[in-house]
Amino acid sequence: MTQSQVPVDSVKHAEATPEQPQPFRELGLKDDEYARIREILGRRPTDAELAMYSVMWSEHCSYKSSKVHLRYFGETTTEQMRSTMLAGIGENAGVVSVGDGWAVTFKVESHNHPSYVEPYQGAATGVGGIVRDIMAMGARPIAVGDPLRFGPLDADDTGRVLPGIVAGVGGYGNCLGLPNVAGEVVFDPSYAGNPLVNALCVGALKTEDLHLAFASGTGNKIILFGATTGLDGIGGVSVLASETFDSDSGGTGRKKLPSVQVGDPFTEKVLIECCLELFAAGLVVGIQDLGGAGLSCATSELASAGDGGMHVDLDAVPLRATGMTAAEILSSESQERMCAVVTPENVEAFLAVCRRWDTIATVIGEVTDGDRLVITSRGETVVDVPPRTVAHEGPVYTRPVARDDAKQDALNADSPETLPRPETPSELRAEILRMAAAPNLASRSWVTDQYDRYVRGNTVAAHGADSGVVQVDESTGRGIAVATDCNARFVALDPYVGAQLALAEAYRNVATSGAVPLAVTDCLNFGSPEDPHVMWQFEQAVRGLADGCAVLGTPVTGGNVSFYNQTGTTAILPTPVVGVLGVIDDVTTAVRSGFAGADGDAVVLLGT
Amino acid sequence: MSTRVGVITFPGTLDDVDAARAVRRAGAEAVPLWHGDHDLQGVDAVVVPGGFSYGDYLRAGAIASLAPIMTEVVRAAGRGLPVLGICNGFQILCEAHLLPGALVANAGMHFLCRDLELTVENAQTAWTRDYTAGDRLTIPLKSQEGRYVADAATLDELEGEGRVVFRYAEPAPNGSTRDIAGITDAAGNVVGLMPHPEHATSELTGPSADGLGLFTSVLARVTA
Amino acid sequence: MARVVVDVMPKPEILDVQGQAVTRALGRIGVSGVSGVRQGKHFELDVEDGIDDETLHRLAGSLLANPVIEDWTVTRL
Amino acid sequence: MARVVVDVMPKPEILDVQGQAVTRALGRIGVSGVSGVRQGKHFELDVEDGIDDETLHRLAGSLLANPVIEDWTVTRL
Ligand SMILES: Nc1ncnc2c1ncn2[C@@H]1O[C@H](COP(=O)(O)OP(=O)(O)O)[C@@H](O)[C@H]1O
Repeated sequence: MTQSQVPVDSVKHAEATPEQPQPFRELGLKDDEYARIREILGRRPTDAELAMYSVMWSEHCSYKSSKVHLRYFGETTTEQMRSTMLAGIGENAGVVSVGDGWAVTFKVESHNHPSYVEPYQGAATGVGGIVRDIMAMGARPIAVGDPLRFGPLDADDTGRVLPGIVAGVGGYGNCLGLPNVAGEVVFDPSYAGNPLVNALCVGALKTEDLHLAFASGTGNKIILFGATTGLDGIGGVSVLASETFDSDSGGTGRKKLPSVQVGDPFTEKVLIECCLELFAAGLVVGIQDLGGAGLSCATSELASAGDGGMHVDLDAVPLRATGMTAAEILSSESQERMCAVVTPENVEAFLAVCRRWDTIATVIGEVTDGDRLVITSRGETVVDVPPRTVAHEGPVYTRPVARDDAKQDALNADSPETLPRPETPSELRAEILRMAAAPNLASRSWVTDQYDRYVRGNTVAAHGADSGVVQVDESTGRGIAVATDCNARFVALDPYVGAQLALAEAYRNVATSGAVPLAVTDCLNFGSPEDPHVMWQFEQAVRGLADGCAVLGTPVTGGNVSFYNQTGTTAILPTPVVGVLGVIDDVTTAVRSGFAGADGDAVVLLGT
Repeated sequence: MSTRVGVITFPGTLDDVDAARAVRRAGAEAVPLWHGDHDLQGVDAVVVPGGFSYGDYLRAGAIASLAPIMTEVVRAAGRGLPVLGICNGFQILCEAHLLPGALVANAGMHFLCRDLELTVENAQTAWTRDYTAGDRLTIPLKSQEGRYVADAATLDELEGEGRVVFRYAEPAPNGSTRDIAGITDAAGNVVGLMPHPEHATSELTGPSADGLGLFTSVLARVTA
Repeated sequence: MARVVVDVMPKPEILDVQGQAVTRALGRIGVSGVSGVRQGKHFELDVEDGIDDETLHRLAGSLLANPVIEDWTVTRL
Repeated sequence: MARVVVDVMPKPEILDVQGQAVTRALGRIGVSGVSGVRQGKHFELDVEDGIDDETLHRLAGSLLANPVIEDWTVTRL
């Protein structure tokens, strides 16, 4: 493959060719969205700009269908709930203060669709992505967890998807050296063909080390570090590749680039240590991980959170494929990359730390006067945009919300009262045996034995306990507890109450370990937002969760929305996975699950 | 002056913090050693800890065995320096030919993290003197490539010379030949094992404190 | 009975984590003259004579390789 | 510049759990006529013309394969 002569679609070229047709629909943009981009720019977007807007305005990145509902979390968060929160919704991950100068950050995120396409890599890169979110707050990741949902054991895809996903979660997390301390394995027919892979990460930091993602200070340098940038995870943006472009396989063009990414946990492990050394040395002004939407996301978010503009030169980006277009470089979702803002006098020291860790680091741009994000490639300006319009001012939809009364009422009318009850001892015996063998009740050790729960030597409780308990400070014994839960069948019956039950269960699981629950994260897995009944489930679940949090006094500090979880037109059960994090002053006092006492101890049932 | 035990960090090493903590709990000073250095800093013993050095790409331990620090470890081991390889460290010692045989994919092909019982078979090595032959230790095993293999002649030699140091008390869950969990070199100063004694040095964060004995054993040996 | 070889390689546009690690290791141990290494899987199959190429390709693409991220070749020895 | 292939296979006396797993999976997906599968590694190297066979064999036997458990072949394409 030679450096091809693809003409650069520069801003100048775009101005000169206003009528050139662009494949915006293939990129997922609606007609009015495309029109709005033209209006913002006062011209047609370049290919590179179109690539940026289309990924950043996607449902996944812009939260365009959920935004109007998620605002409710903010509206219901009281001053008192905010008092321990150092960073909340909108940051890479929420941060809460846990005492003694320590803070903890945690978040759960979905990687559902990629895990169906390529179970091992999909799940692995799901873990990798959430870990980088935690690193971007300035924290050391200290534990991971993995709420998982599969179709029935005998469903067509489960035999392929389940072992691959579990191996991927383990393969990546184990290699990173992060103990896996919590999670779920749930089977239900609605997840056949659409497994849910939610990945959770917890990080710890000293409160003064909190880093937020912003690019400020004219002249400060933008440094891209970690892995090289390749053609993986480009997916949809391939439609922008030129037809004249020869691929390795000969003459067909790069029409179909894979949308999956391949993870390299070793590079990420080194990146973690490298980042922590950079933070400790005070070499970082702002930092952002590269996840979905790659450099498009990182540059536009850093720039719009800062007080100036930004210039980035794509020719400086280290590539692992030849002839990549500007649009491809900007959209690549190659894993294990971070972007930092560094003052000019610290650049050499920054690069020296990266060299020590064999981590590639390159100055790719700088913070500028003014308010534009300008990106150049081969000497030409290919992007010149107001960064906020890319990162934060995407479209917002108020989708129709409607309870499907017939469906919902029928569901609720089908009550367990009508189910046959075991009447004789032998029927009861058969029933108990059936339950013991049911996948949803059986031991999870086939899964959890594939996860390292010991690494770093701080795990006080993991699998088999109600919540994972991890020591944060060895000298004081201060630690955290974390649990995730969601019974989606309850949510289907009543999304408002069901979400509250998920919250209450996770909250109880944390409390019973002896910890004080402090904060909530969520991963809202639902069907298509274009289905009014699904939007009704979503709205109800958000309201239920937020109202529940207000009563308990624990804020939602962050989370993730995953829509379009459906097989054909059938949506999954609404699955708002809720994670609760608590603090425990002294982990030696943590309460273990199970009967640990002496013979003759009384067993007490609490509650109603 | 307290005993100084070096703990090597390669890129991708994970259990160095735990190994260092175990060394301190045993009453010694933990000295961090860096893969790229040619310097053992005059330590009295070395631990090659667990993890996924260089991602374990190619073969577990293969790339790490070529690191500059390993040249020094091999040289010092030949002069009698106590060296302990745990999990990935064991794999590295085999790849560096300090110990015979090799570690290959678990029989079940999955990563396996489980608490299990080990039997101490040889309490004469630099790292097992504080145990008595026949002791049973509860220690976590966590590895993907933990099945010990060697040709029959090597196995017979190991058995004949009492160089099998630890055996799985139950049938090896990773399919390890003759249930071998750990071995030593002919001189008894280099020991490698797949399970993780450094994760069993406190009841709070491990299944037992049975693993501490390896780290205390070496102190006795060094100060003797 | 025939011997069939299936070689499976990561697609060129997919990150070859293993090959990269080996390439870097070469530099570290001072091997010069080898500029790039790519690593894949090598399968040897014992196959009855009646099995046709199409079956072999189907087998390779469904069990031995993941077409999303890997390419493969089938060779009869 | 030459392309060199190194194939590395587990020695026959070493239990090849991966190959066995593939063999079992064949039965599950209903493929018959394939009686045994063995799995190894396939390396493709870009090598400068000056590099001789002996160097390549040394490289293969010291880095790409572990002679304790593996056999290997070197082929120039
Ligand atoms: N995918 C998973 N990853 C990690 N831990 C898990 C996973 N699934 C279940 N667990 C752990 O196994 C234990 C039992 O899980 P579960 O059956 O969901 O019980 P419960 O939700 O009642 O606590 C819990 O400690 C949970 O954290």
